Amino acid sequence: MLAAILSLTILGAVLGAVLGVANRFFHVEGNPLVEEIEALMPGSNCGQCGFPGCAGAAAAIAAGTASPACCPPGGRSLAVTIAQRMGVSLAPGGADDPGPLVADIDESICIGCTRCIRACPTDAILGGPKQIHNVLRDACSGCAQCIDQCPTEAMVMQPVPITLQQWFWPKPALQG
Amino acid sequence: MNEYLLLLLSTALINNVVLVKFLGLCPTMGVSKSVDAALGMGLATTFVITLAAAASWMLEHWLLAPFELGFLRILSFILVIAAAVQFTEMAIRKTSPALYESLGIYLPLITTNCAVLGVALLNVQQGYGFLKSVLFGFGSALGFTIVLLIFAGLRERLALASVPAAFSGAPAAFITISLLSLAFMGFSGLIPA
Amino acid sequence: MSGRELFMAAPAPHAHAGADVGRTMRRVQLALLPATLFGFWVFGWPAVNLFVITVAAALLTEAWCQRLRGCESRLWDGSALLTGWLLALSLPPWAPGWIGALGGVIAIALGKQVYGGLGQNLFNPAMVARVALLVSFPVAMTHWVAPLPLGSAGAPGFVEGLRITLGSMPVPDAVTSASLLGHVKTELSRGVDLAQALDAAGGTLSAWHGVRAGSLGETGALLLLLGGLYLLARGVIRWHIPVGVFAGLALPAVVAHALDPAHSLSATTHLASGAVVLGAFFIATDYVTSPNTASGQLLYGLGIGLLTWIIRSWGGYPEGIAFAVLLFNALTPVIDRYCRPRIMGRTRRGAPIRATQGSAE
Amino acid sequence: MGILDRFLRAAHFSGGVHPDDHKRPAADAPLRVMPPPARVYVPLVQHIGSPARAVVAVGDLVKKGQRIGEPQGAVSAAIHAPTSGRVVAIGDIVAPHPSGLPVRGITIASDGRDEWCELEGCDDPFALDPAEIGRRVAQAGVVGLGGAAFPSAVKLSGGLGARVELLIINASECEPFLSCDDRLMRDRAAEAVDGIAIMLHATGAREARIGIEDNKPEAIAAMRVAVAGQSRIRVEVIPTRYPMGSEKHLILVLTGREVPAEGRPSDIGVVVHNVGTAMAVRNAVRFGRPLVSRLVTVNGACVRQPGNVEVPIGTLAGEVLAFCGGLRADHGGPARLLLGGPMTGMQVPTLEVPVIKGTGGILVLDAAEVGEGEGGPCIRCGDCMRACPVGLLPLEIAARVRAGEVEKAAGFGLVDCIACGCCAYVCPSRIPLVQFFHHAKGELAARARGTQRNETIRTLTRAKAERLERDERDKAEALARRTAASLAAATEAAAAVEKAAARTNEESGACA
Repeated sequence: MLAAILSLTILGAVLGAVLGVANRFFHVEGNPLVEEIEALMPGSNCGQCGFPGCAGAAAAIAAGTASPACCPPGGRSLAVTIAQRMGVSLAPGGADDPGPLVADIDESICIGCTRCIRACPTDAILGGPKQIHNVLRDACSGCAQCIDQCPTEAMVMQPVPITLQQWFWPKPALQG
Repeated sequence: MNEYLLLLLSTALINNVVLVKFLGLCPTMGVSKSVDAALGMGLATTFVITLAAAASWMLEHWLLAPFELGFLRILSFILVIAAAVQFTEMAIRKTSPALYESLGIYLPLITTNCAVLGVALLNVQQGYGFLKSVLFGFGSALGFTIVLLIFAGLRERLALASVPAAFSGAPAAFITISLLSLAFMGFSGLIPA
Repeated sequence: MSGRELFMAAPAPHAHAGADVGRTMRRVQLALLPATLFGFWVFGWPAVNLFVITVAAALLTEAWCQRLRGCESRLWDGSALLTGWLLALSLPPWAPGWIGALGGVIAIALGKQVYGGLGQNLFNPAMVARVALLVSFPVAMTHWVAPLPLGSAGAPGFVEGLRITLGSMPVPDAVTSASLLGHVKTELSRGVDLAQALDAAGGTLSAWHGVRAGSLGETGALLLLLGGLYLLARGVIRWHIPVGVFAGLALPAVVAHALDPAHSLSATTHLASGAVVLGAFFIATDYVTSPNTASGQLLYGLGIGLLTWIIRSWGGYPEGIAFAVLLFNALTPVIDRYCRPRIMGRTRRGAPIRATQGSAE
Repeated sequence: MGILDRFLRAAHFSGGVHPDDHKRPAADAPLRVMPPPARVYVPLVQHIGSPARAVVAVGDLVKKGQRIGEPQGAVSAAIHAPTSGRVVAIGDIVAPHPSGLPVRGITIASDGRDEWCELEGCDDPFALDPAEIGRRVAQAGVVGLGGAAFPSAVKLSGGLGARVELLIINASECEPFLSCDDRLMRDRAAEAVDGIAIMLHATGAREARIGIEDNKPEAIAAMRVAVAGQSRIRVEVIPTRYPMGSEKHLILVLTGREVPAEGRPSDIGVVVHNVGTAMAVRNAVRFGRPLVSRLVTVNGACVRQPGNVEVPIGTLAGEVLAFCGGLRADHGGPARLLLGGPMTGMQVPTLEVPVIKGTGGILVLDAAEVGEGEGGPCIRCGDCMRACPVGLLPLEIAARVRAGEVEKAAGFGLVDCIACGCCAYVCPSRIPLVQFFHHAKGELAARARGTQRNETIRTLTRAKAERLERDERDKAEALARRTAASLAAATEAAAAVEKAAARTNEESGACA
């Protein structure tokens, strides 16, 4: 009995010591994944994902509680990049995926109040007081923070129109 | 020399740990979705099995047998295996974070890979010497890695096939591994037991 | 003649060479026909019955599975017919009908349709069925009969043949024979020398003209060779796999026979016996389950040949080509992974080649 | 140059296919010149690179050859009026493209006079500086006429920054049905060779080789006669095999050297121009004539009078077909309308699309020529792999694209695919392999754009956040300054008050 207790204790102690030393040797600082993912996010903290800011979303994605595709402004390309980095597979985008949305201004009802300009985190809206505003499509992150600001509902989110240079063949219908 | 070679061949192919003895099926099904991950898992398991085979031999012959502690065998073997797995896990996390992530939960679960404990216990049962024990462990692990690799290759192709909904995923994988097992039966009788 | 939506959108190319899957299947079947008819002649009515039952089972299973899946029927593309056909050729000619029927079901259901049908399977369906039958029913699957050509004395008539196939009449003992490989294996395991064993068999087992015991379609090796050459000439198959199989089997056999003629068969005997020719030209070359590249195919063929020789020489089974094919089917994805063609402008490893500025030529 | 030599050359690239060429009788019909139609529709982008900017307004009168579109950016091309008349619209027209999407273009109503504007010619191009030739070619809006429509001036005058040793003239015309280069060489061999000589001078290459497939004996004969006096220009007969006209394959066959992947021919000192381009360069340099028309092969079983036609740029395909006698209704009617050849050409949704600089053919094929048939699943026969002239595994790439694994497909060499169509041409299951590859390439490009966009947005967000922070800080500082100042003032004031009070007290005390 004593031999059994003693031997197991010694065994445990020796192995524990070895692992302790190994832990010193192979120590890994923090979780680099969260920082890496956060660096990929748009950083506009728009909150469309339901997390408090991009940092929160990055932490949730790294922890596996949020999908890599949870960021609407980042769109498919961001989702794919993150999924690749994490080594997980992404649910294929459905046919109803309209692609990224960007803000658009109905010029006939814009009153030039500049509220949207102040709300825009990327300075994607041009225009001055009492002038009709305009959205720079390339700079719009699609965060939709301007939509609620507009007093006349002139702001709408719309899919980016496909141009000739960007068009490509759809995937052939499944066979077999 | 010939004897050792035959032992290696026999454990790796003819008495394959996965397809003939049906040990270690959990990681075989779990980590066979990509060839790269399968290779990583195979190498990690090879390391653990070989180490565990050596350590368990020492434990058996220097501790358990002299003090007649045979009843502690499983307990102490698991202890050694768990320590080896912990060590491997730390090492992989440090050296290859990508592999660490792709292996996920299956890395710590090498501890519960019955092939590892099975090999250690079979060594005792067969009464192998030290060198043979290590070789038996290594051969088994080699067999495990080979099957994992082949199976991962097959599953990568399976992922591209239009498998009927009722069979997609695990069912098709199980049928595939059973057919693979059928193919391995061709090795039977190669070396008289 | 104007207006939109006149022409359906389709990507280039807007031309086609005209090849189709059905044509390939028909050519393979044509190549198999002489050897099959020869098998019918050598083994008589029971063989015909077995063939019909096996092929019918394969076709019915295919139709049933396609119906279950609710996809459009591709029953007549010839692939299920070919699978059943190849399976029938690999069975003992007087095997009971239920063996053929079960084999047909296993081949199509487990070997093919589980994976999604044509082109999706990982293993050769006919060989899956053959190995499954061999492992499950070793007695029935190694019950060989001596050749009793149609019309010869003692050959069963149509009714007798039907009764043999349906199992209501036992196969007469006098007819029972052994295949050459099985005979050699038994004798060697009893410690009998090879020369004696072959002498005792009296040469009838290894007759080159194919009137010998063996499975339904394998005995007419010369006719199979002819069919294989036709497939090569037609471009249906390429030479790499058959040559690989023959070389992989013959080379070690030559060496072993030179070292120990008393216990190892000569290369010619190896090549002419069993299902090597059938396997090399018609089974190992199955597109779906073999590697694509020339180097991969050669490797795959060599592996099958070598493994067949190993199993025949030392294994528990007298014939190993079915196991070897299945095993290398499993290795095909791995082979494909490492044997890839070189991409133009790149090295074999995939890096762009270095530009060498200078005069042309 | 014996048979053995030819055989060795053919062995240089593996793969490729031998489709029925269907070139005759269209190639043998005499060249016709089409008069300008009532209206031309000239897209502002007919080339690889940035679109041109319109420099005319609606209502302007233009002469033939007058510049109406200014190139923008380093890789772009000028656009000229194909005939004289009045600009009636500047806006969207249907692009000659399978998507049927609109493209910005200029519509000109012809005045029927077809008057040239004033042109700046040159009697001795060989006295010109190569850079000047490049400038004139750019002025004339010349682009590669083989189909890709890359601005020629960029390739001509060392724009790629590498020394050119060898000029290869691509006259292989490997696409079935097309014969415009063949016809050009038969009818205008001397002019084409003059153009080649000018190009040779401009590029500074030592020699030029004209690669012609051996199925065009008349063109070979005509070109041999035309180059007779030229020591530095050679006609090379090459075997007929598709895709011989692919730049990299032609170079391989003519020089035995491979262009590095992801690289350009200039990396190995070679530049390739189409023979039609040589003609356009001659016109541009000798006569100052911009590229306002081109030879177009009108062919296919459904065309009444197949042949080659010189067509003003901007003419609608339907009008060209009408000029060739219209369409036949037999053969089961037209199955496909193509711009370009059947292997790489584009199917367009309507006849109302304009001919542009890169349009080498207008084909109306019937069902038999298209070879329509029923498709099926991949049986892994490997025919596509053997047909691929680049050494790819089309079946593996397509399987991965089908499963949505575009990155893995890229790992199989998707970027090296030249979209020649050989794989789909031989596929017994008729899998639309090329469409899979186009889709995957588009998807990858879209993702790259998305990543770039995300990066831009991230930078902008950070910039604005920083600006706001700075504003905030500035404001706070200003406030602090103001407070400090007012505080000081207040203290001073308080001190003064106190002093005053003290004084008062003193005074009062003194009084007391």
